[in-house]
Amino acid sequence: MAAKTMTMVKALNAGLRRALEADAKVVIMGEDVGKLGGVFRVTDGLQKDFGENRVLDTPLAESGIVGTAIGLAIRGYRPVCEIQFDGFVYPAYDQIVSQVAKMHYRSQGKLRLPIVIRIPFGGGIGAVEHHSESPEAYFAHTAGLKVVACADPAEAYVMVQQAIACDDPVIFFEPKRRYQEKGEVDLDASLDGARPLFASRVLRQGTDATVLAYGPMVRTALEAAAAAAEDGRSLEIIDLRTLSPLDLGPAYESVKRTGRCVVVHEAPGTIGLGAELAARITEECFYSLEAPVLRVTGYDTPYPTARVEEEFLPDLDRVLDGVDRTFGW
Amino acid sequence: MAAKTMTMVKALNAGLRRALEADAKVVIMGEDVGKLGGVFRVTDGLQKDFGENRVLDTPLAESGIVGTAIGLAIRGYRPVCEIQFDGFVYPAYDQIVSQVAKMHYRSQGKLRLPIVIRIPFGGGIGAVEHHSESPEAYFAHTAGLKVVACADPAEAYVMVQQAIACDDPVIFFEPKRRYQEKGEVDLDASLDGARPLFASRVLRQGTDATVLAYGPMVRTALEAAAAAAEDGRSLEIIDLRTLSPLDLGPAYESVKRTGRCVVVHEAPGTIGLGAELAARITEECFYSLEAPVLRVTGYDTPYPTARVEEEFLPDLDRVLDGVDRTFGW
Amino acid sequence: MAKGDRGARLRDRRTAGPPPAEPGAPLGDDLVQLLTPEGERIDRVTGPDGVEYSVDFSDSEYRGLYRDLVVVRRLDAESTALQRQGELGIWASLLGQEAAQVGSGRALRPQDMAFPTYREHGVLYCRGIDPIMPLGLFRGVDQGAWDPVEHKFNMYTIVIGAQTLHATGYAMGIAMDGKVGNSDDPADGEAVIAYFGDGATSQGDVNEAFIWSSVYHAPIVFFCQNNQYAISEPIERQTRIPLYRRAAGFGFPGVRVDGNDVLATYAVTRHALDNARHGQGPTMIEAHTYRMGAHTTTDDPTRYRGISEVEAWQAKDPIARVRAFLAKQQIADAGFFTEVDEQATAEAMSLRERVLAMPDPEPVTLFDHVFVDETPQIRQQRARFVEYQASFEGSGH
Amino acid sequence: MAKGDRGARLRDRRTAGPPPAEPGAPLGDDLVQLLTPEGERIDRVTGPDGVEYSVDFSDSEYRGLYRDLVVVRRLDAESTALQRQGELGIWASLLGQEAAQVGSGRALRPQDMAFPTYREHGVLYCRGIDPIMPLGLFRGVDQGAWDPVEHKFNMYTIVIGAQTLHATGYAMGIAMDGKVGNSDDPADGEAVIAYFGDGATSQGDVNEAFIWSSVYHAPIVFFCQNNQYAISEPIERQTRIPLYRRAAGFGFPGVRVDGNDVLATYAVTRHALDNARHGQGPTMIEAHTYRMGAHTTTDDPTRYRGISEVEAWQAKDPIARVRAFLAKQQIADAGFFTEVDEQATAEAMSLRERVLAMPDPEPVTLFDHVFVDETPQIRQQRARFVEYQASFEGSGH
Ligand SMILES: Cc1ncc(C[n+]2csc(CCOP(=O)(O)OP(=O)(O)O)c2C)c(N)n1
Ligand SMILES: Cc1ncc(C[n+]2csc(CCOP(=O)(O)OP(=O)(O)O)c2C)c(N)n1
Ligand SMILES: [Mg+2]
Ligand SMILES: [Mg+2]
Repeated sequence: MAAKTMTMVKALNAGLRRALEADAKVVIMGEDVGKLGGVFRVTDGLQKDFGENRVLDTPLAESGIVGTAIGLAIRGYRPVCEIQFDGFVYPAYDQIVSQVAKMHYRSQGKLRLPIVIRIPFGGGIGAVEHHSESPEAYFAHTAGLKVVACADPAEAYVMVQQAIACDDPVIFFEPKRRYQEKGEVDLDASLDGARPLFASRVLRQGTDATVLAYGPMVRTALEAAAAAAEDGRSLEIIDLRTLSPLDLGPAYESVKRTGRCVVVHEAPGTIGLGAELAARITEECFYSLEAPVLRVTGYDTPYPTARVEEEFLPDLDRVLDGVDRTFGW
Repeated sequence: MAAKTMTMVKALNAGLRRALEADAKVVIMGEDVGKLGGVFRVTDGLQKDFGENRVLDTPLAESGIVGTAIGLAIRGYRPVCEIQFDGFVYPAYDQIVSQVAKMHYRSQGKLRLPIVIRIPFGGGIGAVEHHSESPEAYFAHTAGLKVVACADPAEAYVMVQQAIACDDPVIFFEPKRRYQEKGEVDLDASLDGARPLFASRVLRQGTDATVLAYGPMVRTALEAAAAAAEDGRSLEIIDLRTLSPLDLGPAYESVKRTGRCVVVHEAPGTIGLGAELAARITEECFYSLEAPVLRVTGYDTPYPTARVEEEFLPDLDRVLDGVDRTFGW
Repeated sequence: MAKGDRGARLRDRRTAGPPPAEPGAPLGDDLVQLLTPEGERIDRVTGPDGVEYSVDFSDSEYRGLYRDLVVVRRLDAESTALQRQGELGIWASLLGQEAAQVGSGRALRPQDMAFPTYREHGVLYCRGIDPIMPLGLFRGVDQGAWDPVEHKFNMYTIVIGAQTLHATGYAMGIAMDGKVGNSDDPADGEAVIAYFGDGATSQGDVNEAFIWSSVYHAPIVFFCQNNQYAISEPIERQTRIPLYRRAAGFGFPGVRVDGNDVLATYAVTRHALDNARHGQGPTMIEAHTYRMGAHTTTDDPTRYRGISEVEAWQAKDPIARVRAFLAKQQIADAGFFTEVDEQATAEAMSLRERVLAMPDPEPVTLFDHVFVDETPQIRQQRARFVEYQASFEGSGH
Repeated sequence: MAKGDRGARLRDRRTAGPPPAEPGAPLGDDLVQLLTPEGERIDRVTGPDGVEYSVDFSDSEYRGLYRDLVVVRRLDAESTALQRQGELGIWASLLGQEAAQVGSGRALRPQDMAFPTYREHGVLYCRGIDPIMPLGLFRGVDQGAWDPVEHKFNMYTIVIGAQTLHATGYAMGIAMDGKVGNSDDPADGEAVIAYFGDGATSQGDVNEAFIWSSVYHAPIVFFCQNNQYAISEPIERQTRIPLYRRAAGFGFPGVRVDGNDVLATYAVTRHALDNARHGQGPTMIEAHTYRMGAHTTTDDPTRYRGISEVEAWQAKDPIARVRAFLAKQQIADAGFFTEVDEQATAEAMSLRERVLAMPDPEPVTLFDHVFVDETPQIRQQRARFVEYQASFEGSGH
């Protein structure tokens, strides 16, 4: 077994490489993904090894990237599009919500669009505007799309391969602030034995309150749990992994035990994922809840300038504050 | 007083006319809004009376419409953009969420973008695909935008003028299935005395359960209340009017009395407005709720073909079923 | 800067609106035509692209084109009638655009792939597809529901311009598959045709499709039916110069053809498609034509255009000129024309019958095919829906 | 179809990729140049648009342009240094593009409005704006925060191409205000300049801006700095032919100017702007230049381009040629050059000092200016934030 310690960027790169090897129909396309290997180097070396017909440096236009990916998919390809930063996916929004999400449905199943759209998302990297957005709710609200977010290198490695193997379109969110964090990755891991792509996972068991997170906030939630443990409070941490469809079985089970739930994400709170999670958990666990499900999220402002972003983003303290508030209800 | 019975289309037309008269900086722009008067005739006769410099038939591209509206706003104009149908707003999505929503913030208040984007929305008119969407959550989740929906002619007449007078960008949703329904409109009504744009209203008082709705579902909710009354059940109906910011004071007050709440909209349920309403009401009224806030919404499928749309859309029966379920909890 | 006619120029400038444009200029030297409105054959003509165009049809092929034209017009008229009678929710008529569609549709080779808008019923017919296929969409019983790959004809696309990028991606795939430029054999090599309207040329997507196609040298023909209107807006709202000239700025040829001339349209399209399949890259064709009817059955064109304009185009009718040509050249006789009309009527009646018989979908099918791999969420919503529906049973609801 | 060199053509076709293109072709007849890299003045030159270009500067004006060039390069270098030292989060250097920016920036008249990308520090300087203005954005203490109308210089726009539509709308507003085409007086009439890169030309928005401007005959100049790269992608990934030719397809003139020649850039831009203000509609200018440095400070250009290419462009340096010209013509002496360097250093040092002194924003300000008319929701979130922050006070947190 080839378990190696590597960054999420390297793990994604290895996952993409394996997908390119596994299926000749897989093509990677996007801005700067070829010679440069992507601005984050996720596709580093892939064009060199697989050629310009498999890894395409495209003209600079996101609607064009996704629109031509649709055509390639109709032709039988499995395009993996890279959107350079979260804030630049919007020019492709029409192609994604009106075409990618709907063509299988409109064709009554005759057309399949196995397209993956990779989006580095979230803040915390000190970037300028449009480089730290969390647009996942825009996609998870859209019927016909599947939406996932990975949280660590091992997960990234497997999930990106699963997303490419999936016959439905997948919006694949990568927590860019975690790109350089390292973890153990089993490069020989078979996809067969792996946890399904559209399943959540309990990352840490606990008894006092349940914390739901995904993407970049998973680590934050784990840190909060460690800190809480020192204070004698036991938090159960669930990594959602799949944002659409949601897989809330483990969350329901957990909240029914703990009676308290806090949901964490970077995106603004209003009509974010957290709203849906709160609504569903309340429906399912109504008689178990000791307090309403509370949300610890970004504020309802545009993403602020870098020097104050740490105040905008949920951190360990704000997660603990949220937990405290459920206890003080 | 010039109270007249008229359709919502005519009321909107009268409201736009008054806005054009009141402020020479108001310009109307969109596809077919000039000579044709819009595909729904909302702008009928306005180009004839105000000229081609005030009512612009634009090239066929929504990003262009909104993008140039931004430039006109920087120049001091107050553009009112018409998007022909809900499903065609997505090509303009980037300009709306990355530019319209953020420029005031980015400029620290130095720039104002008093832009109104009118969108006929929702289903129930037997149209082909892309003509029956309910994209309001995409906008209400976006910080920096204000979002409203009108429900009847009198409201439409006043609200469209208020939106144009508002110094912030407003996404103005018009329930197209209600366009031809008639109501009393006071054409002399002064804006000063009017209910503020960003306020909800209690449309019918009741004691057993609270129903929240907006746009096309307001009438449906009222019909449900009438039917429920026959069965001896008293529903309080609240028309949200403003989707962002939300004005939930009246809803909280109501739910604290009734203990039960049902939220109704056409858009798919997952991460729709209803999720946010459920989450907030649960937070605010936790100890008053006899049952979780329930949602009666479109399903998590693409908008279906016309011949089955009535099954997709919430109707009187489904609202009552939702109410029943809160009683059966 | 010339200082000559200053007074006149100053007057012009003061109007904020644009000075007179010429995008709709009807018959210039730049228009490829092989059959005049009067039915005169022009043997060969050199296009603005320097290519010499001609056709070499047998009599029976000429008759076949006439047959196509008449049938697609008749089927279209039937669909309009069906809409009027409430059997279709809406209909987008091709009236006036028959030659543009038949000419280009017949120019396709079997292996070619077409990406239509919502108006290409004539192209669909020429692909040998049952004309009932798209009617489910207009009736509201489905949203297309056919297999684009099987029919080599994509589903109709309503979002203006979106399909041009799909077409481009598909054409890139042809090149990636090595199915372009391998020989001069027309049976070897595939090409794509993307249909769009004059209004569509203003969409960013269409221009991005031009860029992608040019950069990747994709085997694609951009076929723009300039029917002079985007709903109510005349072509001047989209462009100041003839549309076909747009192409040169993107690095590939543009040709303007008389879109009411089925022969010229065929010649130009076939040439462009074969060029594409042989590795010469994209071409844009502007088929200069006219939407004789309303935009769709919900539209009222009297609000925005005069009868005299429509009449002027009536004189350029795409079918009358072929009929005149066939008669004058004695390629067809009265018996033939009658037979064609009868065939057209028969096809129309068959269409009508089958449309009337189209069943409404079962409501529960609205949950089908959201995904290839259905989610538990959809399964649950379907189950609840079934249960809810069942709760009304027997209640007379 | 020519059947001549079939073998060669077949070989070409088989590669799915595009055959050799010429978009980056450096010095063709179509390039307007008034000052050679060696510092030779060309008196007048006729552009591909048929216009004769020349400049008529006094010695002191020539010296002024040199001063601008040197200062903006020096300020840019200082900003790069500040980024390296951690004082800026990122920096987008204009190195190599000084002439394109100073030439066009000085061509603007006071009443004109500019819409920059994120790289137009040189234009900003020429507008008389304090160069510190955009540094808040790069430092991360604000997101622009200036008044575009007051400075006649829009905020920097990072979303590629979006600003070209804003510029077009503003230009439409000028026309609607009757501020175009009223006389030949250059002080009368306003014009807009929209900056964008070679990569940006692929965005739908930019092409829509071309369409809108053409249709509305808007007083706008599209100024494309073709610096040969969009991050790592060479110009061949965006176009097959020279970019300036894109304009003709939209119905307005396109000109390619040597963007490393401040004189030619000035002449071409001024002509286009005056044309625009006098009611002649839009022009596209392609300033042919080179990004000598990295895309931004986070980029590593050695991954995608060779040193020899960079060296070839080094020989076309925009400043060296002006200096050579000034010296040869004895318009300036050693003392002048020294003085300019000193001024540049002084301005750079002042910039540095003031950047270091830029305070971080108060966290609570993140709630400010979401709306003109603040919502109760924002007020409540701010209040809770303040309360939450206060809860840490004294806790040493
Ligand atoms: C993105 C988008 N915006 C608006 C519409 C509404 N709409 C439908 S057809 C049409 C006009 C299309 O004109 P053109 O491209 O010339 O095609 P034609 O209908 O004339 O064949 C418009 C504006 C749409 N379908 N899609
Ligand atoms: C819509 C969008 N997509 C992607 C990016 C990321 N990005 C920033 S600069 C850039 C390259 C721009 O190239 P060009 O237009 O040539 O301008 P230059 O940087 O060379 O001045 C890219 C892809 C972006 N800012 N906006
Ligand atoms: Mg048209
Ligand atoms: Mg560039």
